[in-house]
Amino acid sequence: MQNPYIPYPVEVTKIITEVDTKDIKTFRLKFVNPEDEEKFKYIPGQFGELSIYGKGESPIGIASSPTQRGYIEFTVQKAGVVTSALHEMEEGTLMGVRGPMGNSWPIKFLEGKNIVIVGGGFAFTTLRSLINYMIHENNRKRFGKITVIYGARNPGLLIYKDELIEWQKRDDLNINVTVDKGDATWKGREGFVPTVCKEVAPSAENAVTVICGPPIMIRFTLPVFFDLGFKKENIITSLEMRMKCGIGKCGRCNVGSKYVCKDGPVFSLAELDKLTKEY
Amino acid sequence: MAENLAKESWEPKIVAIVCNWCTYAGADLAGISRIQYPPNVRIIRVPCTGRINPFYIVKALQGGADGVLVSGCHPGECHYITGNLVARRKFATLKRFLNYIGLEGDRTMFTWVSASEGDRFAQVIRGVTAKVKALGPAKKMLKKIG
Amino acid sequence: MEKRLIKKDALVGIAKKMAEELTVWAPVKKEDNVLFTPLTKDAEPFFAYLNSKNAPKQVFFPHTETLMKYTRTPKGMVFSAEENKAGKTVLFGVRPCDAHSFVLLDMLFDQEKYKDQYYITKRNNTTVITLACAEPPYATCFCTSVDGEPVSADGADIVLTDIGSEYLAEFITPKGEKLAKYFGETKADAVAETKKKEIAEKAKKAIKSKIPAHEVKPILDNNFEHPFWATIHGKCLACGTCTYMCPTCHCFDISDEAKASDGVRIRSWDSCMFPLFTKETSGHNPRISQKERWRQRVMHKFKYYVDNFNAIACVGCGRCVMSCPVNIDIRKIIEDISKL
Amino acid sequence: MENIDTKLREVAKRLLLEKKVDVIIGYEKGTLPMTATPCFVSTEAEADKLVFNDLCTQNLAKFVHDLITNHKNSQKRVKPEDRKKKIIGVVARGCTTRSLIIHLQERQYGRDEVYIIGVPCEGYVDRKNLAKSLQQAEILDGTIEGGQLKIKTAAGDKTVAFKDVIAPNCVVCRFNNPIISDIMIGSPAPAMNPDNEYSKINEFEKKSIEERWAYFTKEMEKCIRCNACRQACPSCYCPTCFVEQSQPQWVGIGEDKTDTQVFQCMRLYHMVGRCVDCGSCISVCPMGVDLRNYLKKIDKDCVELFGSRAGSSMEDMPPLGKYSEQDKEDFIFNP
Repeated sequence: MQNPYIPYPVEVTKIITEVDTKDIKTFRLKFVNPEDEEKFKYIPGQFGELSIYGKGESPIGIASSPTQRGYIEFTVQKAGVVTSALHEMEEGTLMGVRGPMGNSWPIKFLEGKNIVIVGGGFAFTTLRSLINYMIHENNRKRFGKITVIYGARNPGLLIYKDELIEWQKRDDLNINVTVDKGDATWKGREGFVPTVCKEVAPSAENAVTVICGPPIMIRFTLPVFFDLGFKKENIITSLEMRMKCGIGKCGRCNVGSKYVCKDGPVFSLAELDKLTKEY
Repeated sequence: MAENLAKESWEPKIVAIVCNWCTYAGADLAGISRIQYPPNVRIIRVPCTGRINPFYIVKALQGGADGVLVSGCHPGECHYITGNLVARRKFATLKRFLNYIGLEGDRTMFTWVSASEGDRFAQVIRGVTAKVKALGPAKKMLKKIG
Repeated sequence: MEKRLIKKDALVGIAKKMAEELTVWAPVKKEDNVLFTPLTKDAEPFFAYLNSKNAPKQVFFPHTETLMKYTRTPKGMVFSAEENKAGKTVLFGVRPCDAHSFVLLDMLFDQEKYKDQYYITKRNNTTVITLACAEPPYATCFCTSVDGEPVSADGADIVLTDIGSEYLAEFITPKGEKLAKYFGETKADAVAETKKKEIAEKAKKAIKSKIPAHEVKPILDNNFEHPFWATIHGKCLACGTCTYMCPTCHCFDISDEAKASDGVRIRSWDSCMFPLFTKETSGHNPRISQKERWRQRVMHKFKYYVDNFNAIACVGCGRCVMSCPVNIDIRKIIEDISKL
Repeated sequence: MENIDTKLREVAKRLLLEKKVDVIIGYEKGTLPMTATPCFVSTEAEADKLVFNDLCTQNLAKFVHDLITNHKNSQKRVKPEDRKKKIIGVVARGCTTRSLIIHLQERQYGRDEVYIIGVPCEGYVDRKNLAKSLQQAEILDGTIEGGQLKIKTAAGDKTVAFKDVIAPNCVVCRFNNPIISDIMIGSPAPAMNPDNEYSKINEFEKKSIEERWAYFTKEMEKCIRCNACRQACPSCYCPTCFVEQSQPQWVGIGEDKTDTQVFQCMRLYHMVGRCVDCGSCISVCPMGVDLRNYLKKIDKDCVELFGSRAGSSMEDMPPLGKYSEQDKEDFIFNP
């Protein structure tokens, strides 16, 4: 049986600098042993522990979709010891990845429903995974209308810019990209995410909201969706906590009796209400 | 036999933490004047001996240094007026303390070398290298990994 | 079940005999402390002890353990999994409370989905020999309040009970029976068994310290925000003594250590009492003060573990009570909670 | 020791009533027999639990620093004009006042933020010493009267003389009466006997270097890195200890013996000119590591080299924060 503490060896095959400030990069990783890709079978919303030998591990949400074969992607902001080391890496370097961990976006639950995706800033990564999964030709008809509302502080901080353009060309996706404050070249929408949500006003009829972003954004966006008639069971979000083992043993990421790494990170608001407010 | 050979070919690693204004310049002068001295030192330049956290010294010993040399401006000649005078108190207590816990006193050395003393710098390095060589490899606080 | 009688002074000899062939952890007197240590030629097992200072959990879950090794190559680091080698080991003379702790730790480390190989391998290779408490060692012992008993076979492969003139050795599991050859040939009779039962009953009654451990669960369920939590932690030093001494505390940290071209990934004990335990890179800390950390410690033992595994994560050994430098007494805390 | 509990409680009540202090840090009876433990008193009713006797071990200055720091942090987001001052009362014996002096000299808080209730001290019972003299038998009950500890243990009743179980740091204490105080309770305690305070250190210095190293490694091997010594020490108040820094990581967090040695070595060295020999770190150590052998050496060096005793007066600033041109430099290497 696979030892859950041992990472799969991977090679960094591509590094994309996502934002103008250069502190968010996407890393494309290829499994050194092709059979590991089968073992690392994931669902959007799950995360992996990126492992840099000599530095440590860091839990990061998986940004690619399982429909993208041959590699996995992680979008990482430079912050601590591991992520800083990661940002200094070059293409071709060997590192490790452990996972996939956690539950995932509730795909079965989302099927047959209209989906509203709300993302803010850098937290858009696992939502991107979900979007790419849903719009894949094999999957698209399993889901209803898809509305995406994505905001960043300024145009330079939007991630996955090329993909956003591609998505906008599609007619089976309603994409709303907004920035808090535009610049000279910005032709798109301006305004905070909650305001844009109010303008877009997706119907609560047979709909589920998947929301992920900074706490302040979530706090102001939730009332909008409550007003639109969304029930707590139909608002789904993802939590963050300090983690080490990722498999519910090391004992630090629990919220009440639930471990964010094992029982989470994805919870519906209804579930969160039952947990203690310690996150 | 093989052990003896290994012992003879052993060369100590010495970390020299020196101040920018005096000893580092002194080392430079020794170089420019082509004065020979043993190649066992790895020099780390700091702004002033007053900037040296005693931790650097202990950490060097843990990390595999056989000896640590600290050198700065002569008292009264500090670029920052009193940096080395304050540092002197730290070194006096540290040296006594390390000796007390059982680390050989000759593994941690403190001295002053001015910018004009290229000669003295080479002499210090010779002296320190000889002393550390006499003590043999440092094993006491050496961290092994794996 | 095989049962034998052994002479009282034979115990040290048995442990030493085993130590010739196996790794034997036993209580050893070291200066003022009695510690569980692997027996060597010059270490004398000390069975006249009350309880060991350190919890024997370290046999399965050591303070520091290598998870894997790695080396540098031109393309970066490559790792090699640390071999999980654990030879045949005997844990000789643990108290029933500590043996009970192994059952609790099993629930966490040996789950269906994620198995902790490091723990499990050592656990499987170790035979646990319990030395039952014919007389409760301390006035602070409260095992009977947390599903334990001073004479109990919980978590043990062999149970030794002092029945006055001799020890009664009961071989509980097949793993224990394999070691029967070390225990002489004298079969135990019914008299010995009756005697043991009497002693067990007496010992159980002798445990005077009681806490309402089961009663507090419904109270903890509903009082996460109770002002009571602000009253315990004032004098807490935020040291990790209670958690490091605790036989059931199992939180750990994973870190890398590298030097030149080699490195290791280790896991080492961590403690929910340490401020950095939950501090995130962003600086946000969900458990911002000692108040939240104490709540976590109490909740984890008396609520979360019950929720997840239907067992209280406390064995009543009293180590935290006796070791706390500022005398924060978990017995009193539970008592107070029950009155909320 | 005279019983000053009644007087202490009276004073505490008055101070709280007159709002001269917001909280008083003192000692109360512990839940285990023959123990006293720190407590916080903020109402008059609570003042009745205050005690001060030979069982009070911890240096309370640690809590003064903690409370003031926490309070200041909580005031950070308050408008300057709305900020409240909190005055901490503390029951302080000699060594506690020394620690308070160190805090004040290191500008951790103002003199007006702490109200010192001075108490005389004749030393406290060393729990580990006591346990040893009772052959580790568990203490079930006991009293202290006239220099005798009458103790009921699991192995029968025993009487132990206080002078036999007094903490070694108390025996040689020079400052058993408060150095600074706002109010004194009780009459000054008779002087202890500091004449031979360094005799053990002198002996240890005479040992060979290998013997000294062997002792150091043996003691440090006991350490389980629970950090109790650091946490109990009033002089250890860095917001982030070097042990916890991750960029760079100074000390490994595992049980590697050199990491423990480096940790202890640097923590002990950090006490140069700052250790008041209160014995808190030693009393809290669950494994009984002999830290005093090293802390006393540091103290001795400070006296020898700089003529300074940590926290012995408000005027004598910490020795490593200043210098003298006449400082000895016989340790300087001259080839």
